[in-house]
Amino acid sequence: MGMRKVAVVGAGMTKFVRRAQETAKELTWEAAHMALDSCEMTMDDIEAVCFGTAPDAFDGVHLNGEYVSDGAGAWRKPYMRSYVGGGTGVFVPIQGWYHIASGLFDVVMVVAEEKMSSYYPHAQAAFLTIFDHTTERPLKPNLLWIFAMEMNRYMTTYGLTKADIAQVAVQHKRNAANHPCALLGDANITLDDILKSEVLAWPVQRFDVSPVSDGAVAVILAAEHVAKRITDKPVWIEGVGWHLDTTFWTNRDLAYPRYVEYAARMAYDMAGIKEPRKQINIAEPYDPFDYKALHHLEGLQLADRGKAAELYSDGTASLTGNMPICPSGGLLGVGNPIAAAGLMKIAELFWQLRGEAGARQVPGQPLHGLAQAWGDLMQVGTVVIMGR
Amino acid sequence: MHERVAIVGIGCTGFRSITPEQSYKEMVYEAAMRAYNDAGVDPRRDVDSFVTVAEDFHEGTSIFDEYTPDQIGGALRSVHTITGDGLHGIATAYMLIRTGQFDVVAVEGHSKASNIKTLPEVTAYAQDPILNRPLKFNSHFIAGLEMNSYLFESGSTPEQCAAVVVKNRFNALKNPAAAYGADLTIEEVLAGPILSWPLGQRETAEHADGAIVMVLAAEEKASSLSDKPIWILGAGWSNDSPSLEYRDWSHAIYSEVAARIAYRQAGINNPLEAVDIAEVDDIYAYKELQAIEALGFCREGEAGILTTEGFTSADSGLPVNVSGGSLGMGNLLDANGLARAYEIVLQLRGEAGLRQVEDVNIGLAQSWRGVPTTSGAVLILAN
Amino acid sequence: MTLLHRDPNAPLAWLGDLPVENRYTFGLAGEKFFRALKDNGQILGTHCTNCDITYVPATVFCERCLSQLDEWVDVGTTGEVVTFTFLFVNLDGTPRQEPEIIAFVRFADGGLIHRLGDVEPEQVEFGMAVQAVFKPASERTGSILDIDHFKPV
Amino acid sequence: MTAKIKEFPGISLSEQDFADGKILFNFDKLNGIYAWDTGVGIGSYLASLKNGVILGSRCNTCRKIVVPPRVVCEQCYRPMDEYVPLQDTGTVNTFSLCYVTWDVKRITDPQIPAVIEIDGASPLHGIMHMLGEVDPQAVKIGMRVKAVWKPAEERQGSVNDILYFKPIEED
Repeated sequence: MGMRKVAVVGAGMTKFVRRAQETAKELTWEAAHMALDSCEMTMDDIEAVCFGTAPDAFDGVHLNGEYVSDGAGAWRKPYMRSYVGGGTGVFVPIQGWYHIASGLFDVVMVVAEEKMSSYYPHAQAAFLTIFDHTTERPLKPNLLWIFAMEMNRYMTTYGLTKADIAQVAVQHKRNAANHPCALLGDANITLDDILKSEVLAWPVQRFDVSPVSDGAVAVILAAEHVAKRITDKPVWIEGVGWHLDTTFWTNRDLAYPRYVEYAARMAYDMAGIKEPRKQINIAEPYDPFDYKALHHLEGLQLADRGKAAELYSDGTASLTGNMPICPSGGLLGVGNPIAAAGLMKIAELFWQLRGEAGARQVPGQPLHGLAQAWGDLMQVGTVVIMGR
Repeated sequence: MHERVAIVGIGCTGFRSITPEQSYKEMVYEAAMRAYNDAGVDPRRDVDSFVTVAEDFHEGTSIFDEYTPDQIGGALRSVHTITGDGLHGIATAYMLIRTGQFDVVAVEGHSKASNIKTLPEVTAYAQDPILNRPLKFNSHFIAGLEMNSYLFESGSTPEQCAAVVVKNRFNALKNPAAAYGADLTIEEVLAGPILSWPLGQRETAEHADGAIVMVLAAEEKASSLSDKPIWILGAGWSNDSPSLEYRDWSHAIYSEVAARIAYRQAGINNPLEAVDIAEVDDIYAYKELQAIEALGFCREGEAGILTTEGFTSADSGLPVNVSGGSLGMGNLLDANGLARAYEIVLQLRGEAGLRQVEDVNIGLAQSWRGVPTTSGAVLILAN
Repeated sequence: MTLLHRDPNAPLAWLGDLPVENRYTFGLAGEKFFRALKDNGQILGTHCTNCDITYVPATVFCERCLSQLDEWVDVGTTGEVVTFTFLFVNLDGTPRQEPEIIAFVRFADGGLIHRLGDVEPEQVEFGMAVQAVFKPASERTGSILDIDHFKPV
Repeated sequence: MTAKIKEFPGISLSEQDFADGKILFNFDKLNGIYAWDTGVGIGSYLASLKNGVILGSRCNTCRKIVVPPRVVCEQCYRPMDEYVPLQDTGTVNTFSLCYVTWDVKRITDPQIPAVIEIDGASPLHGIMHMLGEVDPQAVKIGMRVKAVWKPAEERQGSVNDILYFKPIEED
């Protein structure tokens, strides 16, 4: 028997905001409710629920998956929460995919939520606790350290300049100006604005980084026979991949994300994609920092090592280019409520592939899109390929 | 798609109240080595995907999934973490294999409860931060409220709950891996300190450290890897209302829903007739009675009577928690369900030693995630 | 299992903490529910017409059908003890001599978890009617603690 | 669908809204204290640091020396063969000049975290630590550095027994 086909049939999301008034449950519900409405379904149609959120420290509740479950519609339903750090947002649709592909369920709600502002006084401090408690935390590290060190290694290895990398922030933030949920969209931002922003942890400057935010996103997945009944425009999940590298991040090469490559190869194999650079029409690589988008495009085999910046300088990555990158505006522009930000990329591909992305719609009726997220100690790659 | 999936390898280490000689990674490595050896697989070559179950605050680390791959042979492989009980982990592996994309999947869960110096306060951080936490109640109050409601509605008695403790801790004496075996009387159990009346301390499982790893495989692989593959007939899991304000206080509805799903997959209409042995959640003694009823083995109010009549004893009609359960083996936090399933696998293989039950063909494992959750899972296995 | 041995001088454990401090907004429903509690001594619920359920405390969504709820109702301040317990341990696990008397008090299809007061443990019964005892208005902050306890009617 | 949807939910607050009491909120703080068992590998690593030695371990199958030491090789899943005392010198693999502390306080003199490939370990195998006694602008990838230890009597068996790494002159 062949594999069961799984489609995305509905999507919803909240605005990404710096501090939401809604509780974590309410944000989750808002996204879930909108996703149901978008495909005219009710909770009676939903057979199981998958939920993604990154660390419990943000929402500030132990066993957070259990606490938020009612907002996600888990009442008297099979429900599980998965996490792979920052990779969670693109993992949770994979979790939904295997629920349906297993043959156990036909319709699954997939929700991702993060309320980073609940961590007080500043969300960034929560990241201290992702480091090894015995060998690293005593040094009082912060999250910027590892990004800055990885960026430095990447730049130095391939001889890239800050200006090469800052193009990413410019383009994503400009794209986000057309996203109604975006926190940091800016149609007029310039390279100079990025390069002159405050230095946080050299080489990382303020505008190289996505903002911490609150938000939730939901999508509804359905098996083929249900999807075709619900909509004439299902968007299929054609390939999924995920890989988690060793925890010992100081024992591997930081210049290249091999775990992203492995995850991508897994997804391409499943999707039957032989020539990703030709076949992927839209890419939503994970971009919590501008250099990360480049790093990931290389891991995804969409650019040669050290050459991803050229996709931006030669126009390939622009909204009207051959392979628009982060038409949503990405994390740099829309915002970065960790798990929700990843699932936002899936929602974006859903809207783009259906031709429903409004002012952000890329031309040329794209056939295949790719979303990717990354996380943990520079360790995990999660990839989903979607197509019409 | 792979329709049929089997457990082909199991390994564990523990279970003791403290394990100071090993880090959590080393403890997991030991369990994983045993499981891979049992299955005859090399994780670097033969295992296609890895599932772990963990919770941040139990580990003292945020996004703890970071720390899971190396000790299970999963570095640079497809690994992910479920914040659920071990049975959720098995259900996940079951789904992964059924997609047809994976032939062999490993599942890991562990407890280093002894390392958490402020466990009651960590547990309380799972309460609703606005409605409940300001009251500053120890989370055992939730079990106290639930037990009292269950006794009132079902007509069960504190003595019947104490009989669960007597049975399970006695069973644990025959389980070399169990930390809390004892030969007690109902009076001795009831004479202990009260935690949250009517719940007594001796009706509450002590914590233990330990790790469990299992290897699952698709049918074609399972038959070549193992002489005694243990087949998954059904896997169900469910939540109920998470809030203390809207939930049902006397019934484990999440277990009823989870059981319904699992029985449907397994084609079981009469559980008492079909199931030969059960391992159910007994973090608190009354939960075993509640579970036996939710699983449809008897009607509401009968589980206590069946227990005192010996019907759930090791050598009787429906042996329940022959391993000793959590009361006898210790509360293993997120690994509790794996411990329940572990015993069912041993029994179905005929490898349970002194406590081996005769003529077992179908076994059931059930778990609950503890207070304040309404999350339960059910797994049905057959040899 | 391992070829390496533990250095006999190795420290047994590494001691540390998980620094987590949070600020929780009360949200869309909590804002209204706790303002009413604080300002008017009212307990509010919301009604789901689809499921015919009245949630107390009020919520903006029905957990069963995920409908938006905007029909608010005042459910009074007298409820019924659904279940109760006497808690003999403190938050940190240490024993306490005098128990907390805790009950789930039903209002409509929901209710509140709270302390019972002005009552002896042996007087508490299932189904007993109890009434919210509010703190003086000047001491209320918008918190579940604005109700000091529930007492028998 | 975004083209059709006009209004997305999500209410944005400012810090002022909290200060002014425009909304209700509360605080809580976890009392989460842990005593993590160090076990074999990390226990021995810490004991070794107390003696002024950075300890690694060797996998004969992968012909690789890693740091910190662990009982199992994550590449081949064979038990590690033996401990290897490493040098307390190394090479800067990468670094940052960080003007923000872990709890988000601005500082004028940057902290200089680095990944330092430790001499004696396999290439690309290092640890995270701090650099010190160096002009921040002079730090380079590839720079040679040496550990500056706390005095022996002050060491506790901790990564902080090394104060930082400082540049060394070599021929």
